[in-house]
Amino acid sequence: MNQRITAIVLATAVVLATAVLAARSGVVHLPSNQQDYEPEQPIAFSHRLHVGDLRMACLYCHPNAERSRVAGVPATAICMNCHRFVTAPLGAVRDEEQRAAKAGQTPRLVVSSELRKLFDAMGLDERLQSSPGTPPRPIVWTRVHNLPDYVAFDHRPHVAAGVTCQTCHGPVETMERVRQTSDLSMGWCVNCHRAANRTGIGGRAVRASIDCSTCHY
Amino acid sequence: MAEAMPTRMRLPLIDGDKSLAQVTRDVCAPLDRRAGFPWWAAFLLSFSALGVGLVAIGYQMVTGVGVWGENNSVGWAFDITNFVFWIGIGHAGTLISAILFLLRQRWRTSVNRAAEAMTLFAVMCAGIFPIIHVGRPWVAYWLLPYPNFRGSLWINFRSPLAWDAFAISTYFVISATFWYVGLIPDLATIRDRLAPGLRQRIVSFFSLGWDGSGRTWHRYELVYLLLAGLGTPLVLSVHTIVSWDFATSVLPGWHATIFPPYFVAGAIFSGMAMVLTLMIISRAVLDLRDYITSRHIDVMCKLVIATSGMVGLAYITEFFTAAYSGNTYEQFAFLNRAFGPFAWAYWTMVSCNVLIPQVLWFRAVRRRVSAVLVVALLVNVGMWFERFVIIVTSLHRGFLPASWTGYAPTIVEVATLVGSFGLFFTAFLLFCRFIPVIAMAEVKGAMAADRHERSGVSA
Amino acid sequence: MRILPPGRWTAATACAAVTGIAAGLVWSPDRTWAAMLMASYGLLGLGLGGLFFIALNDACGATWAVALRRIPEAMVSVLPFGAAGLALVFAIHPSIYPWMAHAEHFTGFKGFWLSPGFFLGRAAVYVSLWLLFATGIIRASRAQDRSDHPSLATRRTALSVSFVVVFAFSFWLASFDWIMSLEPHWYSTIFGIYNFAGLFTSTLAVVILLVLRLGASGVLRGVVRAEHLHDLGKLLFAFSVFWMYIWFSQYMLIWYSNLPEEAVYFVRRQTGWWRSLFYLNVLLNWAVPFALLLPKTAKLDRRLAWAAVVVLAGRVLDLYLMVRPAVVSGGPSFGVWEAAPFLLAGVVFVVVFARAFRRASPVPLGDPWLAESRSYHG
Amino acid sequence: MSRSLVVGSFENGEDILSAARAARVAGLTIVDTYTPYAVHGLDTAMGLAPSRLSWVCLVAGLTGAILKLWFEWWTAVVDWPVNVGGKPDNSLPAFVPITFEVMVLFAGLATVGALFAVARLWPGRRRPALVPRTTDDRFALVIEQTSAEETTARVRALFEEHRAVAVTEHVDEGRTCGRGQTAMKALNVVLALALLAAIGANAALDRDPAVPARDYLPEMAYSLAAESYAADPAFGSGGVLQVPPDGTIARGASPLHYLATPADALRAGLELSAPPIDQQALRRGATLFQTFCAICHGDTGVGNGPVVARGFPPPVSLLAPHARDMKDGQIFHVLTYGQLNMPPYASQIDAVDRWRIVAYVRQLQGSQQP
Repeated sequence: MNQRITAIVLATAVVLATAVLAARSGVVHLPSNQQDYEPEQPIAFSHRLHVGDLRMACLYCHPNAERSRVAGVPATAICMNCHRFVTAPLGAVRDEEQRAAKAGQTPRLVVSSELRKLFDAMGLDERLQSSPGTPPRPIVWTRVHNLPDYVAFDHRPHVAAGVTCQTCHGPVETMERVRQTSDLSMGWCVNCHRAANRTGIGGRAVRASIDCSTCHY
Repeated sequence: MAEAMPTRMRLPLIDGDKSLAQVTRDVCAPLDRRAGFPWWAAFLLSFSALGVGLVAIGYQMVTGVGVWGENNSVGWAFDITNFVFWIGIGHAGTLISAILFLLRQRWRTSVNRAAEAMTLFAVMCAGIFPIIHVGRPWVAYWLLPYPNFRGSLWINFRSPLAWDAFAISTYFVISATFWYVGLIPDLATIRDRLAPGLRQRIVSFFSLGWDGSGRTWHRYELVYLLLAGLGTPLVLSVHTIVSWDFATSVLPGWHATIFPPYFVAGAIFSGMAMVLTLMIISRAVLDLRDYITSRHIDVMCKLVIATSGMVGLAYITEFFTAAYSGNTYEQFAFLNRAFGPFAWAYWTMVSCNVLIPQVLWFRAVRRRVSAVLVVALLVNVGMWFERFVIIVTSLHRGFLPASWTGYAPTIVEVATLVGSFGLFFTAFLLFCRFIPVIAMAEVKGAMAADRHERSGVSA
Repeated sequence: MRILPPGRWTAATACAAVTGIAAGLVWSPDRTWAAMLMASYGLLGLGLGGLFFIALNDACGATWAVALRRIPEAMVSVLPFGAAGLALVFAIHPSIYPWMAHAEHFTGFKGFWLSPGFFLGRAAVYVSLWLLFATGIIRASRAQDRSDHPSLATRRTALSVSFVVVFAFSFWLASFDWIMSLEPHWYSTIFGIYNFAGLFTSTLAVVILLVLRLGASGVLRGVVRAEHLHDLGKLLFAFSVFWMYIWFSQYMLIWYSNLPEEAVYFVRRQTGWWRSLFYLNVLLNWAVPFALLLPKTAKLDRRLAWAAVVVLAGRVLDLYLMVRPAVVSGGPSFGVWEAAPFLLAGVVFVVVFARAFRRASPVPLGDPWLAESRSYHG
Repeated sequence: MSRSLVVGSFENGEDILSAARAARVAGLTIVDTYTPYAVHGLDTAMGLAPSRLSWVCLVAGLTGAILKLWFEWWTAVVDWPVNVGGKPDNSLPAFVPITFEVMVLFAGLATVGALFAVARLWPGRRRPALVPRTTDDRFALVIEQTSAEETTARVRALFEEHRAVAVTEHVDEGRTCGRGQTAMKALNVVLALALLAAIGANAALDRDPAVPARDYLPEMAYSLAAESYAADPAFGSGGVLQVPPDGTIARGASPLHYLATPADALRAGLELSAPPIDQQALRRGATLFQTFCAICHGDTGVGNGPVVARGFPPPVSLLAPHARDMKDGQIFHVLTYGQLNMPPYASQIDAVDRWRIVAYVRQLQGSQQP
């Protein structure tokens, strides 16, 4: 009798645990599948702000996507296109201006902590002046989308064919921190190629190869 | 008048007029007693050889396949030679257990268990080489189709290498099944003889509660027959597919339509030679001379000479057809075999496979066990060289003279081959210690039928 | 003993066949000669196959078929007739072989090998060897009826073993010479084995039909047991599969490598209507007999006879596919010109077999294994 | 249900064969026989019907072959057709070998599996032998006593007539008791293990998204070289991407000889002239304008881009007379070298594209009034 009760309890537990497991089966990742990878970056750069709110085009910062294999991380100089002037969130700047007006002083330069990192990398001092003693050094971003070396992926034909950035990189305009939304597996690539061959891209017929040597050579 | 003659003419299957209990006792004797010095000596020797092989494999796994002597032109050499050699050895087991069963050759009962075990061990040895040669053995399972992260990307079913993976794994599984099914009644016999203890429990586990029920025997015999019926085309298919690894190419010396039957004959030839080698040794060591009689050796010698003839005929056919073809590349490939840089390998092959076995035509030679042993060993050597010749001489002189090159095995390759022999003999020695080398139930049945026939009683 | 149909029917069929051939030689010599070649080669194959059947059993020490041995022995008598048919083709219509007509295209070893004198010389050697062994083996077998001296059995075994070796070499070369050289630029190393597979499967089919016929009509009643038929059926089944195996090995390798000089053989046999015949060949020689003979019981009932008949039809088709596309261009056709030589071969086989079978006792009475074969229970 | 059995032991196969035949003739019920080997003819003597296991073999073999053939066709023709050596997608001759192997595999394993199921053979199964030595050298014939009249004596007589060496009586109890409890215990162990496995799997699913997923022997997947933006491990200073030496000219670029000053901008206006632009190039110009310019200048060029709304210093309207009066070359200079608050765009937009933007700006200015 005892054994029977134990059996029933155990069986119920097994069923429950399995049900939970089944519900979460979507998060099972096979080895080498980096889907959902969302690493911390050296600067808390927000794509949501720049792309979502400010409606900047992806190619503004990643212009190489249409003329090179790799889209690349923008040079710090590109950041400085705007951040020569923009050193802190608008609210913080306004607060400082009000405070200065009240106190009858010239407003001080407000620099947010994240942008300070950018200026440091550029070798700029407190007053955003470069000095020979502090040469610029690269910001070591953590790469999110990284294909294995035996895959020869090229951004150019994809951008030229009109594939949107979001097709592979997901809704980056909504992300504070970039996350890999696709698994970037070979099957995922090939299924997209097949679908493109069937339906075309943006109403245009395309011929996306599914031969091995297209990507592996 | 003629009624009495068969009795005089047929030799008995088993010498010594054994009773059933005596058969059990004799066959189980090596299992009951402690291993003696010869066994331990042999075991240590083969185990060290296995160790050498494991070190070599470990070294090449860490370093990469570059430690082999292969090069761009000779991309297959020692490894595939060994692979085909071992697969060939592995053919005699199923030949004896399946084909001879269908042909109702009762003498098979004395040797089939050991021959089948030999098949399994040889296939294991064979598997080592292509699995290492794929470069990354830890992903060797990619050879099998399974839903995967790449598409699903399926294996290329048009590739002879995929055929190989299927053929060899199927062969191993079915041979193991066949062997195990044949073993169940004997395991039950051992179970009932052993005193309670760990060993008895293990044997009991694997004997599946066999009790010799007539109903079970009735089904069992049918299943055994069906397995033999499946095993026969299977054994042919395996070496056929191995031959297709070469013959589907367009390389002169590889692309020949005769390859399938030629390889199968060669495989049976080398397999019979290996069975002879092992049988001659184990009948002496395990004291089974009454079961593996000179009649058995005689019959196997005849099979050796028959298959030697087939292999010889295939050699001549290839040479003749190359001359007849009028294709200069074909002609060159064969002239290069016989007179090129690897002529020594070619003539070793011809001598060991075709010329020397001809001495078995003489009954006097077949009766001298030591002479038979020497011939069998030489056939093993010759058949190894056959694969070496086919693979290396065809590759080292390809269509493009600019890429002509040579080949010499490295120490790692030789050590791996030594290791495969170590594995084979280690496994076989363990088998001799723990499993009856002779199928007791089958021998008992065959003895009964033999006695029945020899007594001249008509059913 | 009713193994021969009434004489006048035989004579009438023979007359019709000869007339057909004669007319064919006038109206459509190419087709008729091609059919003559196939029919003679097929007939010779039955004789040779019968001899090989005996020799193989002797060499293996197999005893089960001893009681039936007089059937293949009598079949051997058709060997010279098949050879005569071939000789006729070689002598009167040698241009069926392109290398005879265009000898200048063939140089080197091929030119030497395929030169008319050497070719005819080789053919003479093969046939003489076969006839020599046939005479020896059959004479030794018949001698046993009169004497039970054990040396006779030993002699037969020695002859049989030697014949197996000789047969392997000579038939392989003969098939290259007589059939493969019809397309002298094409070559396939397995061709000899392929021809052997067809020869032996058809031989087994004929043996089965004769065993059934003679077993039922009384001559061998009580001698032929179910076990014999069962074993013959298994052999037919096995060799039909063997034929398929060899057929596939040749086809697959040539298909896979796709070398132009090899593939042309199958391209020629897979164009137009040839394609259906190409597949029918596999059906008749393998698929149908395989399906018919798969159940254990099938080897003991009418299905065995049907399988044998289908295999024989397959043999004719197989020969047709080997010879005809090489000799006559265009699509397949089968009419009087083709039927007549095969008909004649059939009549010759029946008459010669019947005469030979009557010449000795229907079972080899003196064979020491006869008792074992008769009581054989598998 | 219990039944009583009479068991006769024999010393050889012929005896049990004749005893079984006699028992059948006598109308006795043969429960089973136990023999050390398959006694030829005993199955017929026991009156056993032919086994149907050959059907299992046939059906399993056909199933395997058909499934495999379909699978090969489906993968090679439907799911992922790839050109391999010019072979047709549906390469039937090349599919034959594996189809055959799988047929044999299915048929063999299914037949043996069916044998084990039908004959109730499983690992660890234990059945006490009714008569010892039946796996060695004894042959046992088991007869059931169906009615009272069938006295043991009659069976004994039959056995002894056929040279039985021993005759014993047994009672078959049917199911052994206590087995249910053992089975339940075993089941519980299995269930507990399954539960552990399921919990373990659940725990294994939890993963920190900031940590890359573990890879399994990723040889050749990731470069050993340093990432592009990492500090340079070789030279110690700067990044992996080294700054090109002064005066380097990019491939395909034609250098401009201007300084980033208003004076040079005016000079550029005089010296440079726009290349001919077609409709397609103009469309491209529009796209580039949207990508690089509209962020400040706004979609129409009036200087109301999204960043301006966030407090960025607003640019001058492109429609202003000052801008309209600029020469093409001057606008090109501004795009290349920047002007006032506007940064240079030479690194983001190449020269050809900058001319296209110039053309598009001209079109904007033409289409709208200030």
